[in-house]
Amino acid sequence: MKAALTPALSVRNLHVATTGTNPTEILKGISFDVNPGEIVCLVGESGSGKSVTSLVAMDLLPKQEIRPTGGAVLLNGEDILTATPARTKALRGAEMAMVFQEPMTALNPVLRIGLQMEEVFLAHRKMTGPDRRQAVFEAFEAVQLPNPPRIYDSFPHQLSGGQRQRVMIAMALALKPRLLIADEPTTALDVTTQKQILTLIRQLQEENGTAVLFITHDMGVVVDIADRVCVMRNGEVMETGPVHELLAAPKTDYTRSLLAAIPSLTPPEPAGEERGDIVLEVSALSKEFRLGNPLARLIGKPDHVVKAVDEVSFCLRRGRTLGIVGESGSGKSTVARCVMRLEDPSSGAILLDGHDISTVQGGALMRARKRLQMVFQDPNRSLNPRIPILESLSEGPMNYGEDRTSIHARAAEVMEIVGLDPTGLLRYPHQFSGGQRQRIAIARALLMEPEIIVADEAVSALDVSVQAQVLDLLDQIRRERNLSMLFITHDLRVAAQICDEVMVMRNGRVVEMGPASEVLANPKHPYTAALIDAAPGRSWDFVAGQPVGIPVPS
Amino acid sequence: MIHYFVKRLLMAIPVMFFVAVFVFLLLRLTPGDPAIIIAGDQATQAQLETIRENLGLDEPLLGQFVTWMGNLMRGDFGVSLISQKPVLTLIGQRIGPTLSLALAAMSLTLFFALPLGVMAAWRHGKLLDRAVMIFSVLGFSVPVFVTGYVLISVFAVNLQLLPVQGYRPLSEGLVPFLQRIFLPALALASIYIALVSRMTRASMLEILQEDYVRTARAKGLNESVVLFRHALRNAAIPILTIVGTGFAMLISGVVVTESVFNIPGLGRLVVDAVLARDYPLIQAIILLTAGIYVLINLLIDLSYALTDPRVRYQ
Amino acid sequence: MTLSLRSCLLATACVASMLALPGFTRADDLNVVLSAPLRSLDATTSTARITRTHGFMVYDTLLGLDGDMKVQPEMASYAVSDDNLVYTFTLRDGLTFHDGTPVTAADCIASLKRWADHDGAGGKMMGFVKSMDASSDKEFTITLSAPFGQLPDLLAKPSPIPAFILPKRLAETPKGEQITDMTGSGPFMFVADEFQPGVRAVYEKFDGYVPRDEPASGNAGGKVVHFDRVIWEVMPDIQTAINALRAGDVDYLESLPTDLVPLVEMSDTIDYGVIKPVGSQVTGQFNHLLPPFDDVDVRRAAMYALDQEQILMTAIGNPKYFTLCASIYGCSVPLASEAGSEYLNGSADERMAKAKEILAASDYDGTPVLMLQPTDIAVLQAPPIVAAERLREAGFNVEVASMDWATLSSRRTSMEPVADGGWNMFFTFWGVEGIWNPLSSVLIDGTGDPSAWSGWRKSDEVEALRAAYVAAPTFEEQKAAATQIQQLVYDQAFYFNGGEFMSLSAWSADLDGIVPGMVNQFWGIHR
Amino acid sequence: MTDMISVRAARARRLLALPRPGWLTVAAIVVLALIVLAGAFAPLLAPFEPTELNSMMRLKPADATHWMGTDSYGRDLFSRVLYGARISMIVGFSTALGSLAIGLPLGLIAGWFPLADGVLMRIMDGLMAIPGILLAIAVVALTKAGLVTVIIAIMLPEIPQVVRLVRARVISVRNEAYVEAARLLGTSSTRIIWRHLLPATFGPMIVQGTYIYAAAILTEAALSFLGVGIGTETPTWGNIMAEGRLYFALTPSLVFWPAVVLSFCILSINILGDALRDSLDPKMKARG
Repeated sequence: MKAALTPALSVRNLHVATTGTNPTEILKGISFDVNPGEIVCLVGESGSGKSVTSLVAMDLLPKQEIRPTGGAVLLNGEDILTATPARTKALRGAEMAMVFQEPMTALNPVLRIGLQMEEVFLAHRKMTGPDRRQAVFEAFEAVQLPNPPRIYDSFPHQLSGGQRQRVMIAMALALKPRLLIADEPTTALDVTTQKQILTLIRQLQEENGTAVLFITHDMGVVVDIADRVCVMRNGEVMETGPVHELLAAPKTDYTRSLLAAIPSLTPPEPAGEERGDIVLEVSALSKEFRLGNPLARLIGKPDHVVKAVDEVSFCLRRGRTLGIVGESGSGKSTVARCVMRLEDPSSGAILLDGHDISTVQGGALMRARKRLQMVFQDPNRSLNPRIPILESLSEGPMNYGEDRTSIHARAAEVMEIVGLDPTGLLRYPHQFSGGQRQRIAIARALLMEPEIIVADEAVSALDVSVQAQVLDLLDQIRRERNLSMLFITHDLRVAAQICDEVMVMRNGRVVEMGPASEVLANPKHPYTAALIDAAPGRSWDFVAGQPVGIPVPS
Repeated sequence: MIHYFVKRLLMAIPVMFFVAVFVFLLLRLTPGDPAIIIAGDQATQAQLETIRENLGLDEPLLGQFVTWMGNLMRGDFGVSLISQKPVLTLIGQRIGPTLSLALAAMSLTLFFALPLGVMAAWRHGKLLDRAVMIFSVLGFSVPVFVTGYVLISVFAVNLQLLPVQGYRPLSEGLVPFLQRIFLPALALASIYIALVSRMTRASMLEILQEDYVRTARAKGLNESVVLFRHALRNAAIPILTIVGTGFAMLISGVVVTESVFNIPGLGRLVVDAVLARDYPLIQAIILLTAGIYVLINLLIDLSYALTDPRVRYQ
Repeated sequence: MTLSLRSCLLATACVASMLALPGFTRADDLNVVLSAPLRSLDATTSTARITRTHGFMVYDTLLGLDGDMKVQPEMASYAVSDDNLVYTFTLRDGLTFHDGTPVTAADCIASLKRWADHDGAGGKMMGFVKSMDASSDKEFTITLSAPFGQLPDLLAKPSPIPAFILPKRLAETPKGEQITDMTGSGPFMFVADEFQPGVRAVYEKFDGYVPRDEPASGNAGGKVVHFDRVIWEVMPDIQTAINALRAGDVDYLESLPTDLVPLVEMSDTIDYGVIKPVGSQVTGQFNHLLPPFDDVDVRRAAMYALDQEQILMTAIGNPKYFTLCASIYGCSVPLASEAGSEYLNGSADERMAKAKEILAASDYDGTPVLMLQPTDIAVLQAPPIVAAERLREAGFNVEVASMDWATLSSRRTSMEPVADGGWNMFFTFWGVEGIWNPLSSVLIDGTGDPSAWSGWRKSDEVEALRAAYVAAPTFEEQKAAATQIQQLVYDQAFYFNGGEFMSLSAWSADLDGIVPGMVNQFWGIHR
Repeated sequence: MTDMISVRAARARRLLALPRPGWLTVAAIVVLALIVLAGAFAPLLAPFEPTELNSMMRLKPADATHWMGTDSYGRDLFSRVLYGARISMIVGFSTALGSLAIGLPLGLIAGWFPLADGVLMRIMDGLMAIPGILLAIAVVALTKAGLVTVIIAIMLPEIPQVVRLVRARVISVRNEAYVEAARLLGTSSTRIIWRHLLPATFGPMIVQGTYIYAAAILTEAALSFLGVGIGTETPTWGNIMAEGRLYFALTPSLVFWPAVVLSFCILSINILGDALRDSLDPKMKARG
């Protein structure tokens, strides 16, 4: 036992509850340690209490709303919960530091990077101006930021997301704290950037011997970075253990189900080569955006033309699923929105059963829309919060003249199809969970009896276990009703599971297209290969419960 | 910048044209007769006819409008019907006190409202927050003239600390100027403090939820640095906006305040002009205040660039 | 447009901030707060009291009325021929205009012509004038076609438009056009540069003015000026004005509401009193053209219902400062009489009973009476309200329409039906100096002429008596005519005479020598 | 995705705990209710007719008969203040309702139809550029002083504010996924406006309505002060104060009482508006 070693962070039976007359417990007595030189991953789905844990450790809880009610949080043996605000303020930034999820919003947009960086030194060290500047440059170099003086003079919006996250890491590690808390630091980044940042954190942690508490929902990231794992659920620690032990032999059902829900990167064998008719053909579709907001005109800048979609062509056959994958800004969502005519394409044709719908209006558009339905990314926003879901569901059929009784009957039917209780029809969206709402959104699309469903990141906002269920539902519906599906996602694992064909996009152009099994297994294009390579947790086979490459024992 | 400025000025033209047409029609289609004011109320019909003819008030409306617009284009705002002085001269005499009063009120407002709003947001939900908010809503709830009377009777009549009325231009010395501008500015600011501190609080509350505020705190910064360096600058845009749109409110306060404190400013000029049906004068003042409003809002839009670098470079 | 607007804005802002108004109060300045803003300067066209006051500052008149309302020589002395047809005026020595040119007979003739163009009584006088001729620079004659005994009174009268003398070049300004050049020969010079319409007017002592030797009395006598400058200000809030007077910011308050007398009574440093020897008559005007007041019985019923004391008590408050009397010419003037007092005597209740009785007997069918009420003239706010209450009690159907004075003044000229912007009744007040004889009072104009003053009364008898008054050679005969007119005015219910109230002024106790007059006068007064 | 959501949700729960509004809100509601009741039942509560003159009883101090004293016409101040509540409530309510009723459709049109937006908003900019009080003074002074005129005059400058608010709300909701979803379901523009946009504007409109309500009462008082308000025969708080200001130094109660009642009224409306805003603020609403 390493009994002599004081943990950098030791959480002991921590209880946290909301304030107010009717307090609810958010953390129900959790305990774990983070030792120096160790990366501990705190894994859990939304509502598990993992972020609250990190805020307690930093003494950053909004105390009017949430406050610790028991236990201890020891930083190098010193209890943060009982320390004075002045003391925790002195510790923050110096002894414990934090990197947040959103690099876009975690830096102050109106202050120069240099100043924000210098503040760390100003707050905790007595240094002269030039020394401080020098220290900032060194910190930037340590996180491999190019041209530190330029970064120093920049404002946050002038840096890329990855650069900003590097600045955040530089800021956190500037004073060589004993503990670094990283709260989903790569969730908002594209996979390729994510991989770089993970590597950087690992590297710096090894150099400085820092203890890292790494919070994530992504098992893939856990595989890539953790020494030990701590699985949380509903404010409780389910189990703790070294990463490979825990992944290979999870002790609790919850962990097991969590692991089972992770889609495999390897697509299943293609289910037959049944080539149905082409229901949707898109040819040479382009969409240009003119970025000319008044603020840009403020500095006399001419309108900036962005080609979001550039000459994209593809076919969708009956009963098949075409996946469009790509990183943010690749134009994949714009393709979907153009197909749905939520955006008007700049050029190109969209043939629905041979009829071009790229410019139709009025009745023709209305007829086309009935055959095409969409499932949006965020189920919280795609349902009108002010009306009962029955109203949302029947809106479409009513528009096409169906009478109420028949709609109600069908709505109840469809509710059952998507796995919801028809009695819930009179409830409001906020009375459902995120996964349920996505099912309702799917039900709404189904009621229109479309031929094609366009799913735009339809599972990205969902927790991994829910995600798996919704994917199954979509796939099942597609098969049963012989629907075609256009499935837009950034997640290669999801694409691998649901798509028959995959189209990889980058900067508005198609880089590679083909059957999923081929594209994902043997990428021809280097970009596709890089994407696959960057997918987190590639080294672990979640299905087999062992590292990739070890032959499956028969 | 220049390009944007010019573009915005061009956009203001239809706005100002609408104002011009609106005001012109409002004045001409409503009853009232400047000739009576000139002739006095003991004048007979015959005396009035003579004067009306002389003022050109018997011409058709469209003709009057075209003449007026034509003159406006040449920068000629016309001559007051009543005093026969050029309208611009009259406004020139009166705009100084009004601007001084408005600026003084605005300075007092910012001096009180920003710290109050920041403190209230910082202590959100606590006693201090409640106190600041009640205090500011109270300022909003008492009519300006009542505030004015109370201030006069306390500070000027009873304590005799300050003059009871009047205005002295800054050119006659800072002390007399400040002595006389302070109470009216305070009375006027009382509404405005309420408005700006509420907006500051609301904007700060929102900003304090931002991730970068948490980042700043995570760096171990002092709360004052967090509030004023990190939060307030980001909260500035809504505050600036309310300062701009509040201009209209400032004018309405000015009209009443000027009466109570006997300040010879635009507010009284316009009330007098309306009561006297001095058409060219009313038209000019309303056009002018509308112009100032448009201009202030333009300046505020431009000032966004100073508070937010994204605006400057994007 | 926007650009020019902006440049104007900037320019005016700069000018305003640089413009150093020499506003410091000096010991030899007299700071006066007037009750109405001075905006219109042309005292030869305007009947506004404030403009008239301004006129007496910058202009002088040929003749003046002394404190006893006797005609006295002012700029000139006059002689009448035996046949009462030729008046000879001789200008006194030392009269010069502010621009340095001497006052000549030609200036006077031109001025009288302009005056007669604009003043009602003056116009009437011109009907008798055959010619006006200058016999020398100092002397001119007015030749009449028939005797017109009122001539000296008219030239001396202070209301509604006094016969001011101005330079010929200005006096020849076309009729109706306003004069903006304030050159006169009065004891004060107007400082045009410092004039802020509605706010401030500044007068400098005219060093070239040679006062008469007699002591000042009324608007006659020696106008000796003791201040270098007289500064008029307007304070929109009377409270502020009294505060300013108490604080010593100003020296003289033209008008002090009687209700506020207790405020200045407490102070040792402030005196107050009645400066204007005659008061003002509150008048309720009926519109004789429209029902219900086109019926004399209905008008008479209304007259019985209305009550002088209630109206004045509410509007003025203190009985010390108002007088109840029947005289339509003012309570204390030579022509005052008790004719028609039967309409006013008796208790309010008795008269109310009478009013109800007459109204019931009349053809009144419940037609609503539209009463106009001004909201911005303090004294006139109350009478319509009080009157409306009384009329309702008597059985009238009354609607009160509130409006600002400008609107009211405009509306009262409308002869249209009520629905088209007409009216039935409104209240105003008249300085007694404007109505003290049948010739000048437009309230008793019985011509029914559309150009007559609002109300459009029609009575040939009254008109005949007015002509008789003008032609009457002796005061006794004049008074007899005036008394008969008064009785007829009541019998026909021309208008309601609401009684007379006095105006109070307040001033710093260190001031002395204030000359009572029909307008506030700033000669004689000294510290 | 992160459990910051649970933090936010906790905050939302706390703020949405409507069953326990602060004591301040309760006090505000009580004060407002009292004023509304006083206005509504003024004829029953008032010891005197508000217009009953008595030239012998002018400017009397408070006593057992006249609880707040009498004004310069000898009218009972207490009765007038009671009746004043009635007029002020009518002015506030009609102005708020009127400006919302006019501003709402215009805002919906501007927000939904880009073509109409340009013209409409320029007009609104123009209307907004004219300082409200100048517009109100002009409208009242130039037409006919009366309740309806005053309400219109006060309402006019409020309309652009409502239009802007509704338009901003429509534009933000217009791009919500649920509105796009409705378009995909073949819902027509009018129906989208009616079903999805209109209800989304109600919250902010109610809040704005309370502020207009308060502002209208204040503006009415200011107009009366300047002598261009509702006819003086009608007792409004503004009229009472405007008439009483002459006697402020001698009989301050003429200004004091209406001012106190008015201030309490405005204070309560504002507090209520703030409470409504906090509970209707979409940011405060639970999303998860």
